[in-house]
Amino acid sequence: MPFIPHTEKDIKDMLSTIGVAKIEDLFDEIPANLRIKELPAIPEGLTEMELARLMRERAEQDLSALCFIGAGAYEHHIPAAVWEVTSRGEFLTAYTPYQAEASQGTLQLLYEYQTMMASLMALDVSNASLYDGASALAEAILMAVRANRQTKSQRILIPQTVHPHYRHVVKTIVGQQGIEIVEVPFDPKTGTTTLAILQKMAGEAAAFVIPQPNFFGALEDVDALTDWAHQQKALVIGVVNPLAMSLLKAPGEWGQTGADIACGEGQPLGVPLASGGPYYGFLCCKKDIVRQLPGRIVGRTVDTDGKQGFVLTLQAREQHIRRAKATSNICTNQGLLVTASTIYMSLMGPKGLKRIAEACYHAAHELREKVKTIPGVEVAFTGPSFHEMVLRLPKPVDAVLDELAKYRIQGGLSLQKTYPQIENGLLVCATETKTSQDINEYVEKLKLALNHASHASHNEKKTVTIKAEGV
Amino acid sequence: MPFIPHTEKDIKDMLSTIGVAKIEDLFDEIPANLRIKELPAIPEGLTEMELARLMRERAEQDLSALCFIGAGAYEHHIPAAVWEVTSRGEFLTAYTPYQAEASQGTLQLLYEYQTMMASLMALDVSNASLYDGASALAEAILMAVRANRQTKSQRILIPQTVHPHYRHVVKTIVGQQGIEIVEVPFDPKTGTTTLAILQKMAGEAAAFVIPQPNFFGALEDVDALTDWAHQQKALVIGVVNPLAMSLLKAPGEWGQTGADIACGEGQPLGVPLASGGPYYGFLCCKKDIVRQLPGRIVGRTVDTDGKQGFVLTLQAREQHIRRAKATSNICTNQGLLVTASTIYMSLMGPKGLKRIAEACYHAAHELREKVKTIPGVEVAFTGPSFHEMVLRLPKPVDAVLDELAKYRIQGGLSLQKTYPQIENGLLVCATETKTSQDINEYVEKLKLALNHASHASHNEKKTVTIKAEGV
Amino acid sequence: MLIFEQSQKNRSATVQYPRAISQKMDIPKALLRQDEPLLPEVSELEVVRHYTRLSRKNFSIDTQFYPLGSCTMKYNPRGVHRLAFLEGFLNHHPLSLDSQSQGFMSCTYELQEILKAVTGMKGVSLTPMAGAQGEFAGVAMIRAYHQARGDVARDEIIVPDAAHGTNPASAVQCGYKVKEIPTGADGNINMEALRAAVGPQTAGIMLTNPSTLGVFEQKIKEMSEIVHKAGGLLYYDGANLNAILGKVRPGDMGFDVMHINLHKTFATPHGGGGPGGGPVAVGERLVPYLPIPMVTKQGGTYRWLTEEDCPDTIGRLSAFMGNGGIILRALMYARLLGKQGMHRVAEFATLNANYILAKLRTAGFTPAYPTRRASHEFIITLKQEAKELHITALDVAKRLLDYGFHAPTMYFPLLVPECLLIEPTETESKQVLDRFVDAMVQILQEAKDNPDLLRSAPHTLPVKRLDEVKAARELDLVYRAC
Amino acid sequence: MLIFEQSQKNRSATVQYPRAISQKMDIPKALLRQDEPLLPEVSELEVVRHYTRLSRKNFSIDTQFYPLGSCTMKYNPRGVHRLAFLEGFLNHHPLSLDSQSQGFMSCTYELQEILKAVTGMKGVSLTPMAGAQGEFAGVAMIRAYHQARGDVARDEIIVPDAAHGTNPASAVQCGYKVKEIPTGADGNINMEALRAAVGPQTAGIMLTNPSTLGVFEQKIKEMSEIVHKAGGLLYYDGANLNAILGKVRPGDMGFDVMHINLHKTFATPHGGGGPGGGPVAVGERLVPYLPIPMVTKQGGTYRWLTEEDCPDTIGRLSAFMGNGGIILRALMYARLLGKQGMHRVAEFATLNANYILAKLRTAGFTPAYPTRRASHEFIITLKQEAKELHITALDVAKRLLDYGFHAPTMYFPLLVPECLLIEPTETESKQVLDRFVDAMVQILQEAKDNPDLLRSAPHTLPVKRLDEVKAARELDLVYRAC
Ligand SMILES: Cc1ncc(COP(=O)(O)O)c(C=O)c1O
Ligand SMILES: Cc1ncc(COP(=O)(O)O)c(C=O)c1O
Repeated sequence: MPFIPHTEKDIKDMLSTIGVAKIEDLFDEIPANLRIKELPAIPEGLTEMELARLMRERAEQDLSALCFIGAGAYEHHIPAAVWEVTSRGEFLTAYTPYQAEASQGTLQLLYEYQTMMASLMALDVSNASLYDGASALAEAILMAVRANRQTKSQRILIPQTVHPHYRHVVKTIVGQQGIEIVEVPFDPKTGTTTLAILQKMAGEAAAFVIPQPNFFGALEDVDALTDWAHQQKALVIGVVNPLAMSLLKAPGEWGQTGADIACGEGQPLGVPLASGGPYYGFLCCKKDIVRQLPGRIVGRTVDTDGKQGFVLTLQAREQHIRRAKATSNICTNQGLLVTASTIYMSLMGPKGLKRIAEACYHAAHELREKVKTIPGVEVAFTGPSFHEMVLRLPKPVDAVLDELAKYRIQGGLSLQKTYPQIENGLLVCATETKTSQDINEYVEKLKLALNHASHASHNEKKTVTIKAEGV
Repeated sequence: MPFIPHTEKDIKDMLSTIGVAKIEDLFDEIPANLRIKELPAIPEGLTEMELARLMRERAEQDLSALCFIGAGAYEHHIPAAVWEVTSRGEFLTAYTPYQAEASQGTLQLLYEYQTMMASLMALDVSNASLYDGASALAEAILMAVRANRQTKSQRILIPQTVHPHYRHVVKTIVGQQGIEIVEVPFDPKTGTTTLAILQKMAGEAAAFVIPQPNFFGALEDVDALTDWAHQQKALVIGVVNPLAMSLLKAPGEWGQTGADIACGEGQPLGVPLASGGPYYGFLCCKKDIVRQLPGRIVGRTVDTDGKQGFVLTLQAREQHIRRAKATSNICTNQGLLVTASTIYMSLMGPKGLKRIAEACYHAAHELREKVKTIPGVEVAFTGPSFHEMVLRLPKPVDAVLDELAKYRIQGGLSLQKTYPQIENGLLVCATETKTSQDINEYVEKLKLALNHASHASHNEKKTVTIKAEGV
Repeated sequence: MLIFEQSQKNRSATVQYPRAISQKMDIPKALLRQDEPLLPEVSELEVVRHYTRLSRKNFSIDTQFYPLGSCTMKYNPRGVHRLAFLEGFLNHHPLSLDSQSQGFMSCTYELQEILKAVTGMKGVSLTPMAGAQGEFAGVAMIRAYHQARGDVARDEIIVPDAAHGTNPASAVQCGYKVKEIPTGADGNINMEALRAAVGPQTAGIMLTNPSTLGVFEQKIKEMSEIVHKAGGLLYYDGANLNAILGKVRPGDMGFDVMHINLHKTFATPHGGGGPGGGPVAVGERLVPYLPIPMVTKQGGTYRWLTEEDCPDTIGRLSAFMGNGGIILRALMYARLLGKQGMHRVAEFATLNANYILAKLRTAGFTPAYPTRRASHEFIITLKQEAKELHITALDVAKRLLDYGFHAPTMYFPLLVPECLLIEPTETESKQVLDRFVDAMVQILQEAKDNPDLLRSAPHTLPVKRLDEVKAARELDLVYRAC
Repeated sequence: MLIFEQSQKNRSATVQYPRAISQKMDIPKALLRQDEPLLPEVSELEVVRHYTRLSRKNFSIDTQFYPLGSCTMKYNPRGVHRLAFLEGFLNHHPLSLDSQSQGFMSCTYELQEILKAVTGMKGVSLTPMAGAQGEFAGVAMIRAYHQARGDVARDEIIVPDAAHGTNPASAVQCGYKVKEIPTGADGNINMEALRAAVGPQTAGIMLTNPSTLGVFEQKIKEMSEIVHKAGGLLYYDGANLNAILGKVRPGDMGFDVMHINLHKTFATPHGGGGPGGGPVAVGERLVPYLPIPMVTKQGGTYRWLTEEDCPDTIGRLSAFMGNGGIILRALMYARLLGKQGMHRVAEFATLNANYILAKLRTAGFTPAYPTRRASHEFIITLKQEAKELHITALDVAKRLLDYGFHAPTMYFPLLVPECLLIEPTETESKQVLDRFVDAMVQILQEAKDNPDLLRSAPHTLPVKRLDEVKAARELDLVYRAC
């Protein structure tokens, strides 16, 4: 019996202590007509050896040689120490630290994390994590609506330079509460949000979202945007790449008074790509709105001897205390990823983190300069960028990506569906993991792919309509 | 500076405390003409990211799809829990448990290991490990020579069915002390040591070595051999596969009074193939000769409160106390591998271990039956065997192995050099990791390889003579 | 000592840095950061040592029995964790082409199918990242369903008073009002109250069964009829699925939608707070509303279903597809159990809970629902001890830590005074349970002989009892270098 | 509690078993085992929990400062450990064809080359599995050398009294007699004694430099001339190589043969006692005798050198090629350090040692060799404290454990009474060293104020001081179920 330690003798003894004849009797309160006897659709159990073999085969299918996709999930070097320590049973198999005295490891780590993340954002406080960057943005918006004392407006401005999936998630979550979401178009030259465009959006708003770098890898004029938003009485929410904040001006420093809230995806800080998760969302804010901050927060206190210790605090915001009136429904968060990130940030320190950001910048810019030499390939936007950029290809992007896949290269993310206005747009990223050799390889294979790719946009997937066929 | 934490300020402060101006001054007792300034032959330092990439490339070169080599190192399923726990920093980065109070984890584990291994061998005591199976056999022989009170003979009998590398190591080590090593030929029909052959070897001897299973995978008639050896006043040393001892009669039970010493390679018990090491040698013996046992031994005792605790004991046998008169020069042993083995044996228990041995047996016998159907392929020996066997091929073995390598199959070990008397002999192994499908794949590919392999024995390596060219 | 207190200006673990590049960057100065963030400057050894030592201050499944009710702290197989670290999974980008993701997608698809089988539901989406997000998704689907039918007046979700806090919070996050209904003395929901509560305003009800009180709601079929008749849908909070895995299926009980906590029933590690996984499973009616993405299989290849395939979906809940690594782990665990192992989970979880209950009862503890069978967990109330001995459930919980056991869940559900919710799970042995009971018995004796021992507990942990009031009053949430 | 005491008949972790096969086996009954070995029958959770908890009773580099003299307890990079677990290395059979082993062999070859460079030697074999086996190999090569020249009367190896126990033991294992020579008060070998000791019977001498006394033997060139002139060879015990890595090379000092402790200088983990790695490096004369196998490179491919290539080899020392995984780890560490990092090891190890020495000296501790510079380690003697305060080096060592520091090496070298041999290594920070010195100072004060505190130490560990005498007298080496 996998993972069940009971011997026949144990079972007999236990049943007799309970006073029943067989295990089945313990289910006697369940109406018999509801009981099932078997689960025929479930496969036979495997041994760990068999499972390992199966999973190795599957994992191997997904190996590629070089990945140039970014778009919200970034390949970085993760020091082995990060996951070696994070995987220790005491971190891995503990629950949320409700029993503070028996959880000082996790709690102190979270306090350290809060310090690091708040400082990285140049804000006062941080929570202990949300699910991911996209849902963190949704929570940040809900928070802003609750926290904004200057306006009763339920209007939220989100630039289209925010990750399309983030905007989608915001709609799913925030949309349930009747909040109006207004999308702000971008300047087709710079790929950023400009004051000129914003002028047309003026008026009170509960919050304004500023991505930095934005989805296209371009850098927004955060100072101007922040000040403009504050003039509209909006709270400013920065949705940022935390790694980039070692190099770029942090939300708390934007404009005259700084962004009010910062959120984003913690993945770049020590979390592997892992097919998409688990990652974690971070959320920081100014001190005066901390009571609207959702999620766990750790505070430092003392024990009965006056010795320093850590506890979950401000629990009155949370669902297990405040129930229907809580700041959010979140309970389980992404603690283990925060553990990894905290260790990662400790290893890198301020200088290491900045060095990585710089290396990312240079790798991406090397790529940019080199792809530009391919006839027909253009860089879509002018202006400063971080480690990602949009290319315009002379052939249908999906076809080119399929060609690149033949060389085991993941060539970037097609923007055909999300930004049809950018013709044959391809979002490409290079981080510190990419050497000049890798970049040359990319450029060379891209040339070949462009030669081979057909002009017709192929690869049209047959869609299923769920209503008709079921999942 | 990799792994060196000193800041400029630290260095300055430390030098001033010491009272020197620069670090170089600390080497002022070293004659200047001996000092070197640089090491030009050493490559530039790498970052961990660069190293990881390099090592991934190298490791990939050595991947094969299916391995049918045994010959003293066996592929087994190792539960992930084994190395997850073994790799905990507290096991991994501790030293030999000289400070017992600060090493109870390692010490208790070793005590548990000694219990398990002694019991597996049906002997009274075990040490805490030696380097590997081959050197353990050498130590066992030295121990037997010291321990044998019945004869002053310095003669040792070793069957040629003992692993050729083990015999080689014995020669290297034991040979230094003027001990006479006599090799016992094997019966060409059964591939085992028979009484008929031994008759010609009669006479006093210090020790007689019995492999079980032997190098060919064949099972020796351990009872008869043990009793014969005891008649020659020899101590009996079993050199056995510890995993097989869950199924086969253990050394302590051999013959009338049991073998006196058992040793062997611990690798099958939870240690990965790992290109050849680190593995560990185990060594067990009867109680009355424990003071001749080399290596660390842990004993149970009490602390000043009478509470149970564990310490290194019988240290008077060891080099750090007894120096030139020690039972051996061994100091550092293979503790971490023993840690893994202890966890492995705990997970498997007596029934799991036996189940594995049985599965190995059946896999090998399935292979045996199936290869026999290939025209020209013969099983070299009759008689019972465990999970390994010698095949005779109709083509030169080395050529066949090269062909199999094209299918990423490691087809077995060629015996052409070690046992030229077995024409085109190939030693093949199958463990519980091999499914029927794997075995069919092997048979099918072996057929193809036999078709393609040339008749001429190719693959003659150019040897270098060290004297001439240097290493 | 905090990591920051070990920091020394310009200390570094350079072997982890990329090489420095001296080229200039074309980023305007106004966009650049001027100061350094407060990250520690420490060596790799210092980091490893600091966090290794910190980890040792935690209780965890790997080191202690952890009978935390409602949390299902069962063994988290190491093999599963290790295999999730295979490079093909670990270095795989979530936006890779489908053709480059077949390995991961096959796992996703299989887990969808397995969850359909164990829940008796018709459709599954794995994207919710924890139970609460599953609840959100479920209630959002209920809402989408009513809206699609033009049934827009329904603005209430009914929630029993015993429900977990996430239930009402999730309902509110979907724009609903919450109506609480009371539990009877037998632990079942008061049917009269339910009948009174339902009406044209009822969008649905959120339940768990067995409930958070550790007892099986026997009239579940009747309840489902009441709610359905009123036009509402039934949501099943799957946090307690471990109690019935392979024995009863929420779909068969009449539930329309539910979540599953992979980090409970499917043994994925809790990680000191997360990550989790909260897949939603739905009956026929709600299939079109499932959150995206999901995986479908067409002629041997797997493909992501997105908004184009699912025009009525409530949408995305995460940037990618939820907690992919947790999905992998849950699938692996399910494959290890297989059809034979699945129902044993519920059997032995229930056996263990009833065994402790029987022994504690004999030892003089008071079950909150003495007439009821325990499910995979049960509640004892220390109301009497509180009154007579002036000790609280908190005191007992803290004292248990001294005995090397994690405390059960305290003060939840809120309706039972001085309660401890005890959930042993199926992976603990009788011998461990016996030792736990022994400790409880000894603590009860201490409560009589020397109650201060309890009140001032714990005594053997890295810190003594911590001042939570001070923490909330004098907020100290980040370290500031002085 | 022992794992056996948790065992329950027929309990098992079946998910780890292969499937049962009901077919019969053709093994005669007489060859089969009848009883079951005494292995525990426990669940996977019990195993993980038991050994996780046991591990927490250890001190280790990852959790404590571990200034164990002569053992070089430096940081063991986690990256190196993890990369050694790459499947291509881990599942690779040692007897694979050369063509299927190029990855591993390239690492082996590179380490051979790097070790030649740092030792100043001409040939390297990586096969010895620890320092002691390296010593054996080295002395065996010395013997082979003399024998090849027909110089067979040489039957003595000279060893200083300060030498590590493995030195004389190894010499004896090679069939030699051992002649001890004394150390002078300044820590150097007495040159007169050396001159008197050498002669036609001298096969060689075994030395470390810096010696185990922590000081550099300044007249090493003179010594090498004396020994060489007498026809003997010089063996260098590389256990202290950390002190001179990249600063001085044994080959340049006149040594003919040496071993390197990879588990010290090259940061491979000690594993609670092992594994180690003890490569041997030799000068020109001894190259033909190197133990096999070694790797050579011919036109871009690597090949194992065996007895066919090396007819004069002393032979094999292990079944395969020694501790392969340790070779890998050492190579990776060396590659991380690179040419720039290599000599910093010695510099900062030496800086750290001299810093502690200076501070301890100021605090009133007595250096064993007060006139000498410390190398990477140094000795203090508590002779005076023993006499005046009736406390021993052992007491101080045990008391240090209470302060969270591993104790230095005690009572070695044997010639210094009540000594502690302190080796901080280069990977520890000044701040850690300061805390260590503070602890020593406080203990010295305790020795004066309350010596019983030391004598009964440790007080804060899982056990108090253990009775070693009882352990050796009433041997209890295996558990017996009763
Ligand atoms: C009964 C119940 N419902 C819902 C939840 C919420 O699940 P999660 O923490 O995964 O969001 C929990 C978690 O503790 C629970 O116990
Ligand atoms: C000076 C010295 N020589 C030799 C050795 C023996 O090395 P090993 O333990 O690797 O066999 C040691 C190990 O402690 C040592 O310190």
